[in-house]
Amino acid sequence: MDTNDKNYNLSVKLDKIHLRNPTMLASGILGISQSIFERLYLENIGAIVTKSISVKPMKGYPNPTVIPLGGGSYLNAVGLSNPGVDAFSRELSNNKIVPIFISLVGSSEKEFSKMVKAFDALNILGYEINLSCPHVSKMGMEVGDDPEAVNKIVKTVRMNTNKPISVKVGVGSIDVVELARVAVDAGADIITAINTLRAMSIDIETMMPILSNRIGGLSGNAIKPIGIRCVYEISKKLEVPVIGCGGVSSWKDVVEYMIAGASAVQIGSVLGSSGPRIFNEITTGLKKYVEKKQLKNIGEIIGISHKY
Amino acid sequence: MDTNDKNYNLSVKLDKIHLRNPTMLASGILGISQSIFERLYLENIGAIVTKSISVKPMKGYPNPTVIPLGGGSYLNAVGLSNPGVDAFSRELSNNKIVPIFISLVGSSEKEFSKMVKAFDALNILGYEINLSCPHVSKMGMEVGDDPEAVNKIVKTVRMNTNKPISVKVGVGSIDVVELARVAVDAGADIITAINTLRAMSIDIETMMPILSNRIGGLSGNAIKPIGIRCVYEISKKLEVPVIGCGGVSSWKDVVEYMIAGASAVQIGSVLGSSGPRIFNEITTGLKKYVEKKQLKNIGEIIGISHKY
Amino acid sequence: MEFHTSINNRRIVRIEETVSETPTVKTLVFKDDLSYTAKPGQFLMIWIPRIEEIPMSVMINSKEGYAAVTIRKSGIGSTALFERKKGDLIGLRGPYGNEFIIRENYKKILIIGGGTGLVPLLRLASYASKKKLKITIVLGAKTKKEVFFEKMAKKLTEHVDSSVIICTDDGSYGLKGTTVNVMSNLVRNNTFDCVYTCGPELMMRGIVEIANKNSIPVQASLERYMKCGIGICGSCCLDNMLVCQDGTVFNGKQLSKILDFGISYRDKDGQKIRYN
Amino acid sequence: MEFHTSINNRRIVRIEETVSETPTVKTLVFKDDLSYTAKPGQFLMIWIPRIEEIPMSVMINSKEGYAAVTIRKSGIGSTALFERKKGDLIGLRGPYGNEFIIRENYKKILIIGGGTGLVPLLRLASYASKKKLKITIVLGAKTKKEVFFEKMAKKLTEHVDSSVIICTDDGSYGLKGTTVNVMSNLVRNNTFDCVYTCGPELMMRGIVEIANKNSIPVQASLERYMKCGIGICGSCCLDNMLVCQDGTVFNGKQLSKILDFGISYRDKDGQKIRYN
Ligand SMILES: Cc1cc2nc3c(=O)[nH]c(=O)nc-3n(C[C@H](O)[C@H](O)[C@H](O)COP(=O)(O)OP(=O)(O)OC[C@H]3O[C@@H](n4cnc5c(N)ncnc54)[C@H](O)[C@@H]3O)c2cc1C
Ligand SMILES: Cc1cc2nc3c(=O)[nH]c(=O)nc-3n(C[C@H](O)[C@H](O)[C@H](O)COP(=O)(O)OP(=O)(O)OC[C@H]3O[C@@H](n4cnc5c(N)ncnc54)[C@H](O)[C@@H]3O)c2cc1C
Ligand SMILES: Cc1cc2nc3c(=O)[nH]c(=O)nc-3n(C[C@H](O)[C@H](O)[C@H](O)COP(=O)(O)O)c2cc1C
Ligand SMILES: Cc1cc2nc3c(=O)[nH]c(=O)nc-3n(C[C@H](O)[C@H](O)[C@H](O)COP(=O)(O)O)c2cc1C
Ligand code: FES
Ligand code: FES
Repeated sequence: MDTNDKNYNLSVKLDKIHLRNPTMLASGILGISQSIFERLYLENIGAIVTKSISVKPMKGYPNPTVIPLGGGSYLNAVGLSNPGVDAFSRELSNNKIVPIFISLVGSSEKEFSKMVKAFDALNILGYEINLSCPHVSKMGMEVGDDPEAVNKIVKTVRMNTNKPISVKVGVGSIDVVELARVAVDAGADIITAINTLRAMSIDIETMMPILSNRIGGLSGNAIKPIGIRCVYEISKKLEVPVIGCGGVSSWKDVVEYMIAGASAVQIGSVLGSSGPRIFNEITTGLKKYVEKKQLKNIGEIIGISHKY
Repeated sequence: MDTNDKNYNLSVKLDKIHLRNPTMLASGILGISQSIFERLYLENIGAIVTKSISVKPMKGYPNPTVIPLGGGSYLNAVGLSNPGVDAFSRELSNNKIVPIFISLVGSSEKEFSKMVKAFDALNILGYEINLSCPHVSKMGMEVGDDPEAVNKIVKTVRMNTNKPISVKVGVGSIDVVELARVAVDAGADIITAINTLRAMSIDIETMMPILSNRIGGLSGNAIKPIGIRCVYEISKKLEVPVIGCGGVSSWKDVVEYMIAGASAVQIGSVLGSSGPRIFNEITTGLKKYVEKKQLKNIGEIIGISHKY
Repeated sequence: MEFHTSINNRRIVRIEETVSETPTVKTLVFKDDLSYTAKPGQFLMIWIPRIEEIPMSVMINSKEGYAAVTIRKSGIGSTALFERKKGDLIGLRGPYGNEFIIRENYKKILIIGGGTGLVPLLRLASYASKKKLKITIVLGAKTKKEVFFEKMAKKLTEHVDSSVIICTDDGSYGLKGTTVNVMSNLVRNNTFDCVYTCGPELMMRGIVEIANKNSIPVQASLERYMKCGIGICGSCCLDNMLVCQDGTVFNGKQLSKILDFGISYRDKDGQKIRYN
Repeated sequence: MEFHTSINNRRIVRIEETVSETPTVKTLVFKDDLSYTAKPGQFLMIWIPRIEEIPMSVMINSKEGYAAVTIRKSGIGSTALFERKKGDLIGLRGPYGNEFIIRENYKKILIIGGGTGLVPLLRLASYASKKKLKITIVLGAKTKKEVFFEKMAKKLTEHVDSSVIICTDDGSYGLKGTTVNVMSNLVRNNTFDCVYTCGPELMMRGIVEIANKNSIPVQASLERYMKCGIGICGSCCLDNMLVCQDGTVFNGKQLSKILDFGISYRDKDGQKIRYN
């Protein structure tokens, strides 16, 4: 893929693929429509991660499912609503140019192998396995907290595709570096860190939990320092490209994640205040930073903080 | 202890003791000076938790140790600096009226028993065992992540005192409810949740981690929804009074924690923007809430969200 | 980086008045400054505690600082809201979304709506009447007992050279025929600077087609399934547009490019469903 | 709930100029709007990346938008800062703390300082001279080669009916004796509306005692070990005061109640140590 501006190279390498720039759409954000993906591509996004897809369609939880908490932080318990593997294969069937990772969620090896078989012929970059959704039982984090299950699922996906696999880890009740290590040992090519953190908000007038599921996942500004820490620790301890995620709202945050050790950076909640143009704004900011720091390529800053 | 205003009763029960109101100073905040404790008492605080004290004095890490991150969130890696058990016993030796919990930190049963023996004759309410400091090795969270060590330490403290013991838990790599359960089974009377979360901040100009210890603990507004969730889960699943902590900046946050299940609420980082008068402001706000909701006692709202 | 902290703040309001419009449509009045100043076309996310959160257009209310929502009882959420009584608490955030635009040069406008689609249109009519525009309001329903807001529409336009036309599919009240039929006739004998519409999507599709064919500027406020209301979740997507953030109001030019307009929508799980 | 976001923002600035004041004292000049407008008595937390973060009073600089810090080389942090060169980057947050107050009715003030304690006092002198006050500055040092800021002090006060008095303990320059001795003599023959001081705490204690005895209002800027600089960590506590938040400037009445003033301070671990 070409860069928009030949003077400042923002392209980054992720396993065996290249992205024109390190910005990616985080899973679950605007993530079910090919038309939206094409619009984001015009906004200069580096790559897309789709909503996490399951074998069967899922309606998810009743609303409220997404709550703005103020200060650029959000709480959600969408319940992994998604159109399922069949409808989503049709959705992506005409994809020509958009670099897409499909996020997969499920509770058994069988489910994952079924999905990868259905998706693998599509024009997609690869997969992200969601082992860290903190608010749906028997899926996501409940799988991610069980190293044996992680091992089996990643191996299953590995057996069914040659495309790059990223495993998305979060802050659950197993150490994030350990979980990443299990995933890498099982065949993951990339680690995405982090997902939302289990959290809750209660209204003091009615004295009731706000989310229909009561407990959900915290995203946005609040979690950035935790995401930075996880990326730093994983990239320092393991030999694996890491995609940073959590609380990015400007090009500065992308740079901070890359300095911490991220090869690319996913962006989610901030779309609630900025809209899709944020990708254009961020890549413009990154170009200026690369120029100011006189870098040949933004990749030079990946993990540079490990030196200090 | 009497309430300031007889019409609206803010007093709460914590194990076998009563506090005049549910506000408490969180450990590590202004926590080493008896004169400051007396000032806070005049500001109408319910109780004090001291800085975590170790057997020997600790200088802590070089600065930067405390970083304001903006938006009312903070990152710290103080390194548990404290004057040690001997100097601190002298500090509190003349305490007459201030309701004080001493926070204890250490790495062996021996250390804890030594400290409790030294402190137990002082005029204090009880102890808080810090098993959740996320940035000092062989202390705090590294102990808290090991259920066997937690069990032994809590039992040791229990054997050496009849005063109430709270165990402070955090979001580490063992589930917070499980950790609380181990502590309660070993003899803890109260659970305090939560401590800071492991986090990091990197400067993008110099590309260097800011904290001297690189990794520290996130506190303040960012973590409130996580603290609420932990208090909700612990108080719903265990029969133990819980002290909420994390991101309280107004009376509304105190109410939210109590509705989630907290019997009292600790307050820390907000002092960086409001100063000690925050306790007076918060208790005034609580009184108005109690009046508006026509409660006889604020204790009526503890855990009321569990119904929904 | 800009945070819409105030509109995103959840406010808990007390229902101060309820008005029964038809057996299945009710208006709930509450006090909320941000809703009072909502622009026509904007919506609120209304929280019915422990039951649902649903998008609702902001209804006008005559008292300063007050606003309202007008609900048609249908599924779980709307029925629960419909059943709320005076004194009950509901939560709200917003108003969200863009707005109907009245250009400086507009002198005479046509407003066409049906059912609760009238809600944003009445707010628009109130703005337009303050600007002294000539307003024709077409108010459609299936049958007589489903006609509501007639009095309000007339009151809003009484002091300008305006008119309110009622039509019912079965002719039981006002003209017989659909709003689309009425519009076809109206545009033959009148020049409107703009047509504004909100209501069932198939109706709006008909109206937009006529407007585009007659080169009359047109704006339509659309509905899609919404979770976040603020451009995060993607559930409201319509082609490459987000109805909550890019809309709810789209103009004729945009709509002529949106292939799914009047054709299909996405269900709660994101699957596309064709309108029948 | 109020967030001091801007002063808490860490700014990374380039050192644009260095001035060697004595072999162990250096001034580093940088551009920073918030520091430029700092009030006298306020301080910055200066980050020397990967080495330390230390509190430093804000030194004045003549260029608009610029400020400076003046460091005495002592331990690890201050030595590292002392060794920074033109072009190097340092971080800063603040300015924090309260300020020296000049009351409306003050006409003649006495400023007494030694060493880097002069830093906040020169900012004060600059403010006072703009207000056309009569200023007497007493500038003390152990010996001649430790005298600095003399020229700056004279320049700041040249256009008002003011004077700068130098004293050294060994008499190698200016009057022989301590600033406390000089003050004793001065207050016998002059009436000052207020005395302002900053420097070694034992010196300040002497000055405050004389002022209190002579019923002259007095304000002193104190130093304590600081980690956060914003009232969280408690390391700067002095009796029931937080030097970073309640200070650094305390008045004579406050100081007469602070038992530890001039008596003891707390070390990095929080233990109390007596001044020798
Ligand atoms: C911008 C906007 C403004 C609206 N204004 C009004 C109004 O002023 N008055 C009014 O009566 N209705 C309005 N609606 C429609 C209203 O939101 C839905 O009728 C209502 O949400 C139905 O909820 P339910 O729980 O009763 O339906 P359910 O039983 O849950 O579902 C029935 C159908 O209702 C629709 N629906 C359900 N939930 C939502 C949702 N969160 N968002 C959008 N559609 C949903 C879907 O088509 C669904 O298939 C508006 C919708 C939008 C998007
Ligand atoms: C409000 C305030 C304003 C100050 N202004 C100036 C100034 O303008 N110029 C100047 O040269 N010095 C100033 N100081 C003193 C300066 O901060 C210390 O001399 C410096 O921090 C020493 O750091 P170090 O690493 O060299 O010392 P270390 O080797 O770490 O310790 C030596 C001694 O320095 C002091 N010290 C160390 N760190 C700190 C700290 N974080 N806070 C306070 N004291 C500390 C302690 O007394 C310590 O025992 C000020 C101090 C305060 C509190
Ligand atoms: C509404 C919403 C839905 C999400 N759905 C998913 C999902 O389906 N799969 C997943 O892996 N992560 C999901 N996430 C988590 C995000 O991908 C991301 O990890 C998280 O929001 C942190 O990034 P942010 O702070 O930029 O939003 C979702 C987040 C939000 C806010
Ligand atoms: C500077 C600082 C020092 C702290 N030191 C301790 C400590 O010694 N022991 C402890 O248990 N918690 C310590 N904490 C954690 C707080 O007690 C509290 O759990 C945390 O800050 C969350 O509360 P808050 O958001 O109100 O600050 C410290 C927090 C800060 C900010
Ligand atoms: S409702 Fe979530 S993006 Fe529109
Ligand atoms: S330096 Fe932390 S409270 Fe003053």
